[in-house]
Amino acid sequence: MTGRDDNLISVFIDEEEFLVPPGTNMVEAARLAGKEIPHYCYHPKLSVTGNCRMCLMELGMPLKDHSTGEPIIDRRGLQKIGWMPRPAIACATRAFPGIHIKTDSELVRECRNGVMEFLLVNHPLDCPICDQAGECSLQEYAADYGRGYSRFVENKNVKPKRTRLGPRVMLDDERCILCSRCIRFCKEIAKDDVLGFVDRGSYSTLTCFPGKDLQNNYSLNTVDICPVGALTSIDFRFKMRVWFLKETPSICAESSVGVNTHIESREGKIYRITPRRNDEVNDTWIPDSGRILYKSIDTDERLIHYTIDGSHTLVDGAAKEAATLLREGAVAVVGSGRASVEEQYLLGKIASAVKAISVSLVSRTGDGDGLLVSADRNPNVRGALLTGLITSLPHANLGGLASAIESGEVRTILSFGEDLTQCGVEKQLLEKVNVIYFGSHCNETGEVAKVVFPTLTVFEKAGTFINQQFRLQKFLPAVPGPQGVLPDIVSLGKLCSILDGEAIPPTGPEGVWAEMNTEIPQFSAIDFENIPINGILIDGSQWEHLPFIEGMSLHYDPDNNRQIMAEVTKSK
Amino acid sequence: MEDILFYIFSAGILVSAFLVVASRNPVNGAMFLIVAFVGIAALFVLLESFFLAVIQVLVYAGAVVVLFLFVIMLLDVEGSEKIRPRVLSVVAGSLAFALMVLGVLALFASGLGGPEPDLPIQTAAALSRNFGYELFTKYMLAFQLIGFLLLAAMVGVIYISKGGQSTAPQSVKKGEEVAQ
Amino acid sequence: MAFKILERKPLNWAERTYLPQIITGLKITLWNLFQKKVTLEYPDVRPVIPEGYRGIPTLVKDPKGREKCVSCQLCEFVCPPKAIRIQPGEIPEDADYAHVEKAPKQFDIDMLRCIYCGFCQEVCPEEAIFLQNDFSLSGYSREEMVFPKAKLYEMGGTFPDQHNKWGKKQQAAEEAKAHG
Amino acid sequence: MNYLPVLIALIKAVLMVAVVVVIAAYAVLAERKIAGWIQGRYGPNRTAFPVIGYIPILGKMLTRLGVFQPVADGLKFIFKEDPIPGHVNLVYYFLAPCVAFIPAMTTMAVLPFGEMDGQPLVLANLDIGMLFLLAVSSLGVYGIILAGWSANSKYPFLGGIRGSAQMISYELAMGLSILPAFLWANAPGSETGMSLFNVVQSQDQLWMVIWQPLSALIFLVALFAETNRLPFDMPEAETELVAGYNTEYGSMKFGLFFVAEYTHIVIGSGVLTVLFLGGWNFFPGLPSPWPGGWVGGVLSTLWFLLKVFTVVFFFMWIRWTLPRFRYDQVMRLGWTVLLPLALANLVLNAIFIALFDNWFV
Repeated sequence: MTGRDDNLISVFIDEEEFLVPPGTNMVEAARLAGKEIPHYCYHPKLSVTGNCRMCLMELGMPLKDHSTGEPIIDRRGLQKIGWMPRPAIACATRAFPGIHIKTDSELVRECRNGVMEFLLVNHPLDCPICDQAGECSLQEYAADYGRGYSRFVENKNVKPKRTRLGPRVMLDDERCILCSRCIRFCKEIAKDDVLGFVDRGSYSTLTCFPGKDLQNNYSLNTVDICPVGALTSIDFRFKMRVWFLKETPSICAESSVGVNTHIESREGKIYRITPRRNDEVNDTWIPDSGRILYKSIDTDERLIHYTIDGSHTLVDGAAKEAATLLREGAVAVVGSGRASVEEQYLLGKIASAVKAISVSLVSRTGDGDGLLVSADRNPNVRGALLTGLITSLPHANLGGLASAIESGEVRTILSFGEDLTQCGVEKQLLEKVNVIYFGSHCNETGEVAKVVFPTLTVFEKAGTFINQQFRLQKFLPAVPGPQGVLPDIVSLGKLCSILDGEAIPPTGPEGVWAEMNTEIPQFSAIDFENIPINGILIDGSQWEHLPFIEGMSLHYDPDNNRQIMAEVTKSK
Repeated sequence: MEDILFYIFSAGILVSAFLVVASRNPVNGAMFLIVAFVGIAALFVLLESFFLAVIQVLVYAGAVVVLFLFVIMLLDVEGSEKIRPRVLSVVAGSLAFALMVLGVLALFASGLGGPEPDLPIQTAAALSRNFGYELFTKYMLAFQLIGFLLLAAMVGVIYISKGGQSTAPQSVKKGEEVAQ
Repeated sequence: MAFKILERKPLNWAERTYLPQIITGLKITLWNLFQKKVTLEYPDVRPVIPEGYRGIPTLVKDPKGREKCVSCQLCEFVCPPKAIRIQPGEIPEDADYAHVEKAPKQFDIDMLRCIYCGFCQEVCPEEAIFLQNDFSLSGYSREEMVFPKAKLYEMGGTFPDQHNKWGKKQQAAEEAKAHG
Repeated sequence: MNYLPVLIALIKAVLMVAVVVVIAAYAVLAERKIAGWIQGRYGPNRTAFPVIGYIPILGKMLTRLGVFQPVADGLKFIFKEDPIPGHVNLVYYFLAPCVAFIPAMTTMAVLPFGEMDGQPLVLANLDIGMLFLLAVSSLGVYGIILAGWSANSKYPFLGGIRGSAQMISYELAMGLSILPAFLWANAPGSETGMSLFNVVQSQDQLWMVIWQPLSALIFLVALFAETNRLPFDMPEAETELVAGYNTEYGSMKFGLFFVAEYTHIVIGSGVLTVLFLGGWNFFPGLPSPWPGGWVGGVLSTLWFLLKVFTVVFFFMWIRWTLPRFRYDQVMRLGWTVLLPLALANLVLNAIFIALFDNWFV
């Protein structure tokens, strides 16, 4: 065999040879080979317990003569395989050279049929009312390996149907198949060991330890990993069947971790947010706090009209008015760490076109939990650095701006999505100057603003964020924004083209990227369409001296990261 | 009474005949042609020549102009509207008109074209019988000549409409070659 | 595949005139002229609805008056013209049928969209939606033709429940409590 | 000048037009009823007239027969909205229905419908009546052509083109097919000429259809084509051309076309009856039993009408039996079958008469 990587070993899955890294879990090896080994308790990011017995397979290994150590050759001239007399579980088997497995033999099917039958003995026929229906492993494998009718004539076990494990998680005990994924998750990932089984046999029950609640910020991940409908989200419970939901890849804007998500929506309404697996960022997890961010988009506080002095207008009118104000000079620009890279770039272009006196960014900080919520709650501070909008890290307080207004140095303020009254600029002060406000929701800055541009939220527009690892990740629009509100790139682009005198403003991120390709060296080879789903690492070594406030989190170690950045630089 | 009717019909014929030539829209021309034909039929009625009148309507108004209309509709009307009188056709038309006037004058001069004495009043049935009898005996030669003239005209039309040269078998052959 | 070219039988002289065939046809139509008419004079006379007829879809209740629908939304999913709209809701824990947990908060069928395909009846795991005999609906506005839950239940009425699934479930739960 | 004869002629004309239009209207009803019965339906049976419809048995029966339907249809034609498409040639668009309607009505002037004391019951007993009839009815094609052309839309246009081609084609065969009949009617010494009345009188012993079946057949087929009835309804052809030449017409303008079509059928049936079915003569070989005076006139007229209605029924019967010909089939039938056949028929008859004349008489 040619081209064999020394690091890979060969395994034989259903008599076909595949190369996998040594020690690969056989469920994963089979997945790489395009074969599915059904499983309930196994989860790629959790420890292996092997208690569901669904992943049984036949295991064999090439035979050697015990005395001489010579391989035993059969009549065909191949090494003889010694098949184990009993099936083994795939999840607890690791790849070693020459391992043979059968994933679809008669014995294996019988085993799975048996396991399914036992699992279904006490499982209620709840599918019509079960939220898991449609994404339920039990449903799926019952279709593959179930017998279609029940031989169980006794009464099914009756267990409590509505147990609140915590503020966000509801347990339906009847449906639980005791896979223990949730227990392992709490113990190993969330480090909040509150779940466990009590009682024996058919009476085994999942429960919280006495006096404890499943209330950590990651509790809803147990709902995601539950293979059946035992754990359900109280928020999503009975809201919508999952087969109606359209999944749109997006990025969580909660913090600079940049958790990969799926926005699940139906007909323009978001019903839930689920994690999207990205082994470089968030594995398969997402904090509970990030799941509820979408709730703010459909409120009465949304700005839906382009206004000048409070009267409605169209985007072109607003852009013209804003350009007139900006051309008067003495402009201060307040950008946002929540804006996408494209918007920050366009904002930077506007700032340089009007020769802004100051460009600032508002920082948001909180406590990092060391997992998926970092201390920097702005998802895209590094984007602002890369696009050249700012050169130093942002501050929470815009005291400098306040004094500049007072001294009359600044006559016009362009705020992109930031409520200046929240960061040290009093409303009375703002009334002295012309404020141009881009924002998605009403606030005091919007109230005093002369020109208001309504903007879209991250769920409604396309764009990119750069997370703490300098990883460029893109998000796509999941739902349409309010009627008549154009994407932020369009309104910024229109303003920008008036100030620059350029004829055609960009209509989407692709247009901005075409420009950034030439303007920003780190972006030179990137095309918005082709940004990989797992993101792409950007060379951020230029800023590594800056005192970023993020600490350790799931895949991020500030010290380690500098080394990675150095490698990225070298490889370019 | 008859005189008044005669002048009315004559004026109608002249006006509509002029409009046949002057109309830019060929359909209008054809319609005025019908009016002219019907007017002529009316003149025949005034002369108590009912048979001719009816034949005039039946053949000319009922069949010939229908064919004209048929052709006009199949042609590109927009295109034909652009046709302007050419010098040749004007000259030829004037010549033909002059010839016709000359012929009529000659007829009158020779005395042959003068008013015939009134025919004895006969029943119309006998009239049409006489009409046929005369046509197929006394005027047989003229009748045959007109027939040949029409035949020649028809052959000429077929020749012109075929484009003068291309005949069907050749074009079939061409098609075969292309197919191969 | 072997195939055989069948020569069409040449027509004889009489057949080529088509007249015998025309006469045969005339005989048939004349015979039909005096046959009993098959038209049903609709609004006065109603057709007999056969077993398994697919009329308007309605929701039904079980003999105890419980709404059978648990809003699994399979009918909404399967409905080809997307005529069904369901908003699911939770049955409060202190309700009589709390063990069913889920019931439609809103259940609308747009009868103008419905194509009476019967998929909803076929797909329903709870046997809660049935197509009834009614086939003609009318209203004065589009909004009126979107039938809400109450109206669907009113039209559907009560159906016998052969499985009594939820009843058994409630019974089992009570027995389990008794065992304690 | 004495105006009285003019006035009487006018009253007669109006009366006849009214009668024929009513017959045409009921022909429409008959068409719908016959179509229904042949297809196993009832046909129109709902329209009730306020007072008459409530008479216990009679009213119900009349309603079931659809007797009031033509009234409703007529009212509908009058009161319906009359849309005029935006891009029609307005002059011809308005002219076409009139041009279709007037010749249809004019032809009836020379059609004798009865006999009283040896005198014809007819508006104008022309000696060349048959020629007049052919001449005027040949003008009817302009209605179709103009309607098709002025509508400025493809289906009417195709209908108009097809209709005109078809009518020209069959006019020849029609004209030739009636000549043998006149040849025989004009026995040596008789003064029949082209008079329709005389043709009927010459059939008092033997109907022409028995003596000249081929002529009768050709005439019948050509009549179907000339009236655009179903095996030949090229101009309308609703399965292919929407509604053919009158696609763009609505309301009373369409009504005029409609009435014209059925008037053509009625008049055409009358001509067929006069030429080949012995007019008001009783039965072949039997002397007409009509007494003298107006009683005889009425009876002969009724007998004539009975024959006409039978032919009209035959028209409808054929319509709901035969499918439509294809356009090229229509043309081929006209030019390569009917025309040579009619010519041969004429020539053979002429030779036969010549021989008969010279050698036996």
